[in-house]
Amino acid sequence: MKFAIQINEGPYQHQASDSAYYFTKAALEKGHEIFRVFFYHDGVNNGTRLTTPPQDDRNIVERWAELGEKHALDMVVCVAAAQRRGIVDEGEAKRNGKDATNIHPRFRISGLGQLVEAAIQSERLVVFGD
Amino acid sequence: MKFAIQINEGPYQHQASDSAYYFTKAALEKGHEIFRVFFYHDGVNNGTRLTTPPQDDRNIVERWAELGEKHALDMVVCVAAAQRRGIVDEGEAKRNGKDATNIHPRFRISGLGQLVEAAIQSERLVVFGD
Amino acid sequence: MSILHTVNKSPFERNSLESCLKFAQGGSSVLLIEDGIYAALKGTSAEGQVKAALDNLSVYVLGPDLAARGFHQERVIEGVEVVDYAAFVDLAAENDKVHAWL
Amino acid sequence: MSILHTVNKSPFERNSLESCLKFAQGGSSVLLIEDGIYAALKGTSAEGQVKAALDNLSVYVLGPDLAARGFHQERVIEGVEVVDYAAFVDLAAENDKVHAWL
Amino acid sequence: MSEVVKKYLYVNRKAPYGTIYAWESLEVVLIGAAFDQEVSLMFLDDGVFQLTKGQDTTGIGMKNFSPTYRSLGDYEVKNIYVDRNSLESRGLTQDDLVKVAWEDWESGEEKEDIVEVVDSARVTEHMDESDVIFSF
Amino acid sequence: MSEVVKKYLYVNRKAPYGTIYAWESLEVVLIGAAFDQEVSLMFLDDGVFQLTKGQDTTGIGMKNFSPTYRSLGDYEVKNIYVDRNSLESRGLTQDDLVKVAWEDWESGEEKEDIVEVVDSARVTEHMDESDVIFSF
Repeated sequence: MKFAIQINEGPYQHQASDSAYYFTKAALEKGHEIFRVFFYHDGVNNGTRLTTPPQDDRNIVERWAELGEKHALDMVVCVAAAQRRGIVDEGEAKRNGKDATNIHPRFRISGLGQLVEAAIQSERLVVFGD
Repeated sequence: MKFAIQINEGPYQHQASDSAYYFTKAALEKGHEIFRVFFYHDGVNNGTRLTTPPQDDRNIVERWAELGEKHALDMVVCVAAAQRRGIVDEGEAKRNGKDATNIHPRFRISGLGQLVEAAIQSERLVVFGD
Repeated sequence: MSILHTVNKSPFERNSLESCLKFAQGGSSVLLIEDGIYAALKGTSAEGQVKAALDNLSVYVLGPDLAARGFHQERVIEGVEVVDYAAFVDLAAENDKVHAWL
Repeated sequence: MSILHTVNKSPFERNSLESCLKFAQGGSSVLLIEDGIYAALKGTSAEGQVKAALDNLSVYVLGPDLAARGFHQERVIEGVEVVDYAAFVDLAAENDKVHAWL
Repeated sequence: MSEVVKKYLYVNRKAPYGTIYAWESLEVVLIGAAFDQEVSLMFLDDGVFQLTKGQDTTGIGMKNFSPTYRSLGDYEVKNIYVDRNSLESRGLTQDDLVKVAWEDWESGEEKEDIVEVVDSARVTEHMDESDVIFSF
Repeated sequence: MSEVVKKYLYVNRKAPYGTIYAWESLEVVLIGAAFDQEVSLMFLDDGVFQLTKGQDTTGIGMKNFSPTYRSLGDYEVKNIYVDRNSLESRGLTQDDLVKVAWEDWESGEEKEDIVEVVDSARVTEHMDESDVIFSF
């Protein structure tokens, strides 16, 4: 079955991203397809490559990146939400005159339409938030 | 009177940073002293210089930076919380092997002790959160 | 020592106002801010709780947050005082400490 | 069409479980995750609500979230089924849609 | 943009301004209009506060997004439901809420206000009939 | 590090793991020990869940910070209060909670467990007597 995953909260502050990760992993292990993981609201903060969590804790961003790499996941960060929170890729940096980027290379920034489309193309939308 | 301000949430997602800003501004206008503004938990995300909010909305980060500049505010981002969320200055980038920084120059990263000290040195601690 | 208690969440969504009113010492002050302002409105299911609290607490509501959400003085429970940010600062200064019920 | 409702907040802090149970159609499923797992415990002030819901809903609780918070099967209300993430996926697939009560 | 037509239900349970969920949820609805799905909005619990009239955010410096609700009829939104109990327990009536006009550009059919206050049973029904439920 | 001695009260009202507040609040307490203030912790509402025994986070991949509570006696924390009503309405008794031992390094005085379940009136008293209230 085809799933779309939506994550509304950033890493560490809320469990949402953790729960979504374990759900996604379990779905993949069962042979389901993940059409897209969409990061919305503060969820966009899961896409930064600049975190350095304590060594005895999980690395939420890298864990997503590895799962994404292994299963060729489409991990999309909402552009409007990202602009408000300061998640930036090369294109956004150029467009908005920013002198740095912080997006992790395994994530891509795109429009909200990608969420609506994911809900159309998938058989289930599963949302994790606060 | 001497106030310390603590902010537990990032910009835009929660009103905490907005409320803290208006409280701080009102306190300064009344001639009070702001000993320190301490950004904790997701509050550290108020210290990024990479946001590009919509043109018809307020710019939370720049607004803090301007108030800080005008009144020489000590605006401190907690280092432990910042590492989990990916808020990075030059020193942190070097220490943790990051290839970019995103801290706004008007903010500084420092330890949690700065919060405890602020509570000792100030006559009032006012906390804004979720 | 007197306390200014702040409550920033809706009484219909969370337990913070209920908890605050339960533990606030008689004579202390409660300021409703952000989504907490809904507790100040007349005719809601939380009105009884707030009216009872007025017997031994001073209750304030932040005007700018009230207006943002579409409400004004005339919808506010009698005895609850509408204040601005300057008065919020005064309340924080006049009381010995501030307790945010997050 | 059948719905899997997920509730991730404590019933003592928020109104999401209460609201979910009020609107969930008879026959649908409710899964308690994250801080929502506290609603699955015996002897709490929310127990009556959950027991009543068991009359016409299936209620599940996520085991890993339960264990993280120090609880296990023997503290869970009879009739509430402890499941793992794989079963969470199955529930999402078996029902026609998922409704997260955020 | 797509040949699949699904029934989308946006469930709004949170108050405006204290958090951004109400506003960013609305942004999804606006964007979603381009996808020609069958869109309904449901307001319950504190979500009913999103629709109050006379919102004035000048004093808190935030963008007032209340006017956007009034234009939802232009964004392919066909139904807007409000839970009666939620409204009543918050001391509100439909008079306190904005009106959302609607016009079918093809048939010319017009409605002055598509905001409909419904009973709990109807809320459950609409959830049941939808294909996808969005929550934020 | 400072000559001012204030009575610090950390108020914990949130459950662990669902959000990070419990853990990052504890980090302040640990750091605060260096400042020689008079520190008390108050657990009420869902905050009482922070102290439950037997937490095992293996299945959710998060760091189990429960053992840290047991060591608070080594971090200048003198008093740990738990609101009785909060405990009872959650079906818990003190037996469900971790024990926090305490020893005064100068006098050699020892206590097996400084976790004290108190009535509402005492909760109010402790809030009243404190100089600073931390909440997260």
